[in-house]
Amino acid sequence: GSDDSGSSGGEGTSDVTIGIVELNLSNPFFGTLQKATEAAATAKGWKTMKAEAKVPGDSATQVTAIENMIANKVKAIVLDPANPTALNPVVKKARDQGILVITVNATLTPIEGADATFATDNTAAGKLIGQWAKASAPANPRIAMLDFDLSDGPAGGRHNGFLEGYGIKDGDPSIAGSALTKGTVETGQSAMENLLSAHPDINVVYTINEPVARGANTALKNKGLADKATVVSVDGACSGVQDVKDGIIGATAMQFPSKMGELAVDAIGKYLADGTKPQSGLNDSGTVLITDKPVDGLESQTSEWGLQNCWGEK
Amino acid sequence: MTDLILQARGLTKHYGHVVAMDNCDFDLRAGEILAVIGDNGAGKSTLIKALTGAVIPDSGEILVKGEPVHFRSPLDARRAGIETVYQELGVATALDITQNLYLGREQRRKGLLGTVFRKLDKPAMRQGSARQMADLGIRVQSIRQKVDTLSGGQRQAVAVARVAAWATSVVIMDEPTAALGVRETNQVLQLIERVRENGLPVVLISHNMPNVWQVADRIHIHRLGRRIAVVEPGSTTMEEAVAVMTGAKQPEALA
Amino acid sequence: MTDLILQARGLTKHYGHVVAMDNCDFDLRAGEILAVIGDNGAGKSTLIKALTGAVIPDSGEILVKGEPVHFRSPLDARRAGIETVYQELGVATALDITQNLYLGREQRRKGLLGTVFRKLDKPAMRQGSARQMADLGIRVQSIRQKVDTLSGGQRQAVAVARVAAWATSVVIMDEPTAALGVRETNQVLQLIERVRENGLPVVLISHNMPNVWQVADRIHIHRLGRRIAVVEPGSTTMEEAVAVMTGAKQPEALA
Amino acid sequence: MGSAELLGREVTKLDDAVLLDKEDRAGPLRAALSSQIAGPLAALVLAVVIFSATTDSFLNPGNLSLIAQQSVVVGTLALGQTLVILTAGIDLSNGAIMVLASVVIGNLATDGNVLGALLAGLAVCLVLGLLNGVLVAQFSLPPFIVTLGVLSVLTAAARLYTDSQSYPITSEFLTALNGGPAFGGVTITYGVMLWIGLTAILGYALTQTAWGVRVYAVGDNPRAAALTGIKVKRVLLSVYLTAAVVYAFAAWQALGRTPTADPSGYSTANLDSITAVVIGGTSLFGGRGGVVGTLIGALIVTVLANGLTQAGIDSLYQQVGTGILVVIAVAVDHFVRTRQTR
Amino acid sequence: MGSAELLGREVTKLDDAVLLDKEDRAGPLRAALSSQIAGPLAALVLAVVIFSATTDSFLNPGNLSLIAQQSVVVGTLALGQTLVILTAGIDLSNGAIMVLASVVIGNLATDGNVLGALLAGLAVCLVLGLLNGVLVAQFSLPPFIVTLGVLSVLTAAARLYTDSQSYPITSEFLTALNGGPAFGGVTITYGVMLWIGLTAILGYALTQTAWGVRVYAVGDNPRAAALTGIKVKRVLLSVYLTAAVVYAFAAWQALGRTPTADPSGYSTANLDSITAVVIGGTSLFGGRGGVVGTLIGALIVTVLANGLTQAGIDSLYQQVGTGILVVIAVAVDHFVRTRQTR
Ligand SMILES: Nc1ncnc2c1ncn2[C@@H]1O[C@H](COP(=O)(O)OP(=O)(O)OP(=O)(O)O)[C@@H](O)[C@H]1O
Ligand SMILES: Nc1ncnc2c1ncn2[C@@H]1O[C@H](COP(=O)(O)OP(=O)(O)OP(=O)(O)O)[C@@H](O)[C@H]1O
Ligand SMILES: [Mg+2]
Ligand SMILES: [Mg+2]
Repeated sequence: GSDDSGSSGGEGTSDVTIGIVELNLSNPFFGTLQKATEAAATAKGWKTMKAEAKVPGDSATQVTAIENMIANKVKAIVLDPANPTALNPVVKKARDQGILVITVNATLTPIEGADATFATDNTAAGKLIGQWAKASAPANPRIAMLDFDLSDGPAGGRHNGFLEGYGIKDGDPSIAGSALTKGTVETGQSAMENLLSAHPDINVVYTINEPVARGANTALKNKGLADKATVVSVDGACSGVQDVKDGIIGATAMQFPSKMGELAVDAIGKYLADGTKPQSGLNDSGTVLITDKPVDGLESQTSEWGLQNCWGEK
Repeated sequence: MTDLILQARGLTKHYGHVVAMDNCDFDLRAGEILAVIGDNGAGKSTLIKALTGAVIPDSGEILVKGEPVHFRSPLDARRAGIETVYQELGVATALDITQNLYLGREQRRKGLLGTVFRKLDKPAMRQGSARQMADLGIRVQSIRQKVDTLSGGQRQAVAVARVAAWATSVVIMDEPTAALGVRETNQVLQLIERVRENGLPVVLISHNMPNVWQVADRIHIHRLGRRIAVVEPGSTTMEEAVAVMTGAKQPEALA
Repeated sequence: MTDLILQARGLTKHYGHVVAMDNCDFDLRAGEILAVIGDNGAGKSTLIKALTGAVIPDSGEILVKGEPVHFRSPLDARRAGIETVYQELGVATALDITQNLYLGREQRRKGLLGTVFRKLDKPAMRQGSARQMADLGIRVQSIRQKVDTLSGGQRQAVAVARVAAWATSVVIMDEPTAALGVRETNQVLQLIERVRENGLPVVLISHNMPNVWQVADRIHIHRLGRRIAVVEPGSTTMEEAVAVMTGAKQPEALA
Repeated sequence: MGSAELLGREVTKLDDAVLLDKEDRAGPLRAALSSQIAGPLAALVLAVVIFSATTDSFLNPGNLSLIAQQSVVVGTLALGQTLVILTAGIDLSNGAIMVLASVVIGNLATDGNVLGALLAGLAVCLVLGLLNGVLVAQFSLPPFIVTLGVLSVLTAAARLYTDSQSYPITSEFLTALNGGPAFGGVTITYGVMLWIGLTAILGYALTQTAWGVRVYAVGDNPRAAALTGIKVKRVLLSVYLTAAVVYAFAAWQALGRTPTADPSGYSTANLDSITAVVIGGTSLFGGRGGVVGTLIGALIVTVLANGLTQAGIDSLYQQVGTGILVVIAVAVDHFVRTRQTR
Repeated sequence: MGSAELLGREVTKLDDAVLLDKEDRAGPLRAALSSQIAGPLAALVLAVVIFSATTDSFLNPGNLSLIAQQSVVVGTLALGQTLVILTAGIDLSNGAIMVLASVVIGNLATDGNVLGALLAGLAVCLVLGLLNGVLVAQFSLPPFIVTLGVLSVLTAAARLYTDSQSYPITSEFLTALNGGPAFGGVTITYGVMLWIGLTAILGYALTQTAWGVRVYAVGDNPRAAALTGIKVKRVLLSVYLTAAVVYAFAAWQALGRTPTADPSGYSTANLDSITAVVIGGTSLFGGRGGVVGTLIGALIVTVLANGLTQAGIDSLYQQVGTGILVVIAVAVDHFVRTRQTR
């Protein structure tokens, strides 16, 4: 809509700068989200200021980054909050100065703290793979939970969602054991190895994300148990979908980081052009179950479809 | 027996298979200057450390004025009135001369500043330490020099000055003049005599025989981890004592 | 002039506002034992450090056999054949006696083990160091003791033994006998004379005047950061020299 | 030969300085400047000059006051860290102690008794400081491992305590440190004042009291300190406890900065505080340094982050830039310091 | 008084030990055992005994071989870390160096030239080791800050290089270290053998060569070492370069363990490796310790994680347990060591 600012050199929005505040970029998910946002903004001829939390939960760095962006007079901020409440005051400060703040991926509490939110429902994602696992699990399930720091919002959501979808609670006897990973291949592998040493009968593995799933698979393979256990995960990165295709992962819940960023930038564009604020509250960017072994009553897509719609490097 | 201020009986200290003290005895009388002489590695410093709580002996007992004591740290000995210059000096090289001299006994300002705010009286301490260093005949270019910038002799003087400044009951000095010049050494010997005149006994470890014969009342000869003889400078010559100390002569030969 | 092995002209060193060397000269002749005497803090050690690359002087020049040199580190001096015992000893206390004695000059095994695998010849080095310590008359209970468990004298002996073992051109010793006993001190003095007999000049810093007069050929008197006189023990008495050294007498008075 | 002769007659060219040396004449401020903090200060000034020259937005009062505000939490932690490092220790648990204290405060404050909550937070810090102190002082265990172990325990404990939830802080009292007098767009927050005040108090304690001298002595050479009769263990314990009190203030600061008590926040604050201390010129080997340098060090770290953001550098390149600039900062410090002692 | 008299006649009760002291008689193995590594070994044995008693699955050959496999990456890093710490340094960048090397290898190996890729990884490590070494040795900057800066730069660099993606490793050669002879369910991987081999080589270099003596001398007291004519800077540089070579082996180990080159992996490997070194009895102040202790230290760290999982402890409580047990491990080490020197 606001294309008068393009190459035609109109002064209107050619020197627009927006801020992009992400979570720690060591996770490719957030990297993808940041890049999609930036690409969309650049396409509109805007400049960007970018910052990231150093580690999960690092809201202090985000607060500092937003303060710096306010000082630098950005027009809007796309924020992936590390904590639902810690950023409220600084976001308010930004909005008071007329800066449009849109949260992506996660939400503030209350959600009205931001002008709009484009996010993924991680609980729903967990629930999908929980239901799928329940439906395709063997008779006497032995579950391993490979978690990530549960104080992290998405991690907690996925964990709880999985249990809900599976129809059990924390402490259920069918859970053989749980271990904390750092969301990486290597920590996933070590955690799985240790659990397998104690419980060689594990046959369902919940993983916080696809790198952990890959590590878990290596551990299973090393023990010759890869065929006996079903691994489920969340993310929908291309490498993860490929793993679904290769049978390493049974099912994964795909999310759409690029979409969130693009939607956010569109909303900013509209606001800058004519002052229309986006619809406040949660705009779900969607979750899709990817599996090549669909189960009844659960909508899913194949890995073929997944490979066409996935994010990250193919 | 009350004239024995500091005694030790049967002190033993092993480090692994190294024997540093081997059933060692020690006696210090009131008001005397007792010299301790012995070969390098004979165990003199270990004895001093054991007497002052810096080393815990494996066995044996230590008595102060006839009462058994169990020093667990140098502070315990200091509380019993024993002041010591250790051979390794025990100075904090990152601190300056004044801070070292007053370490553990800092002076505070008069009045509120001192009692409530616990502010140090730096000018007074600086004056005091300049005076103490001067009393030892030691020239330093700034009383604020950190000890690790001092010359060997200046550094030793800091350790000696500290003890001189705080002595109350027994003074022990482990080779206090090793790094000192001629004049400064005489100054320290005079200091030792002054301390005795004030009624405090002094233990002086030294390898400098003329110095020892100059000031000592009695001489404790140490060899292979134990006391093998006690002699008096008046009745024994330096040569005889050195012969015993180095093992060239048996202690019995001394009469 | 080739008979001057080591010379310095106009050396100066300031530390902030502390003057450690003040336009200082120095001359060492071939085959002589040169003693350097001076008050504590006079700047003797600083001079030695400047001569051996351990301190970089602010100005002035150093000549070895008439050639100007610029030592940037002790290693440079060592390469020029100058071996030094520093007053602060320069021993690595976490290493044992043998490791210290051979530090920087380790012996390797014969054959493949030594050339390819670069394996140290520990037994040989251990024997060598036991012999060197013994030559100095120093008794240690185990040649494997770490230096920080040694007595003060033993530690000093390690530093002296090292130099004795490796001397090739000039030997410099900064108070090598300060912590040593009577017998051990004599042993070191004999060592110094042996070195001279082998044709190497020796610089000896000492506060022990009898020792100095016993072995020195010439005596460099240091005061307030500079050389104020050079005397010979034959023609000057200890008392005169000490008077000049402490400032009680003007150097001109010496004739 | 009495003192008169020494200080008078004998004292010629070389010695005009025993009592009234140059430092005295130049005044204590100048002395301090010239010695300890000149290095960090030079690095800070350099960083400010560079960012002022390369960006439009860096050098304005609002941004500068912002930098001070952004420094307070890690800056306050770094003050406690300085004490520990001066004793040749290291505290990897300080961030975790602060976080646990802040979630305890956040939890208890939900009942409305904010003062009680704040005191409970202080108690948490003291207990944990005592734990660190006893393990380090009494059992002579290496501080690195002790505090690493405590860090691990506390990180989990904070999550267990909060069930991994964070508490929004609504109490005005608890977030009071974020307020303060404003002049135009510039707010000097009470938190910044508190930080400077703590620096002054600790600086005073370290340089003007006997306790401070002992802290330096213990850090420099614990064996020598023990020989002079200093109670090394007690000094160590006092340091860990004092640091704990400072961490309690840091927890309060944190609640002001981000009005949320979050069990997963500030997980890199320990390393950040150590960085501030080291850039501030305090030696990790103990016995050398001070809190004023640390204050400057913390500002340097914030200036780098702020300046790189103002310059519009990409976040990954920011990380590259921070790494390089931190090394340059200590290099400047080192250069200035060795020039002085030459 | 010649040596004969000293070693012979004079040498009575106290001196029967100058050359043939007890250590000699007991043999070098026993000597080593009794001195350096007794502490860590006691802690390891204690941990193994406890977990064997409290869980069914811990003490079986398969699990024990697993523990060895799980230790190799951090264990290999810790060997390099030991060298650095022996010189009173610290290397916070070792994990990042390894990660960058492994992603470079992973990227280049996609072309199929695995040997070339491996050599490129080695080159990466050497360049970075050189960088650390020059900054520490030549510019005398504090290793903590230097390696923290390098860590920051490399973490970002690895992500920029890979675009935050990880590379699956398919080359059999690159993952070869994960293979090895199997006996029943027990595999002794080549990686474990390499780890032990590296420990042996470095142990030899540290204790049997002149270089090793100099490393200890420099770490103990660089000033004294310089006075004895040791080229302190060159020794430091050689240590950082040797460590870099070891990190390259760690990168290869990592590719074998998890056949994926992941730019965001191993982010705590630096602290883990330091923990292993310190638990292994090496002093952070330099000059004391050795690589055999480090090997045991790395095993202890793995045993704790493995055993706590076997015991079915909840993940957060595992973190609590690890913290406590790590402190207990150094306490045991400390206790055993002080008993010896008493
Ligand atoms: N911590 C220790 N470990 C092992 N051996 C030790 C330790 N401390 C001292 N020794 C040994 O004990 C013996 C006695 O040492 P001590 O320092 O008491 O000797 P000394 O008589 O003071 O010698 P000096 O005149 O050289 O100072 C020496 O052989 C020394 O090596
Ligand atoms: N790094 C330094 N910083 C400041 N002053 C120093 C430094 N090194 C030496 N000095 C000062 O320089 C002067 C000369 O010291 P030096 O060690 O050379 O004396 P010395 O003649 O060897 O004395 P001694 O006989 O006591 O060993 C002393 O006043 C000393 O305090
Ligand atoms: Mg002694
Ligand atoms: Mg000297």
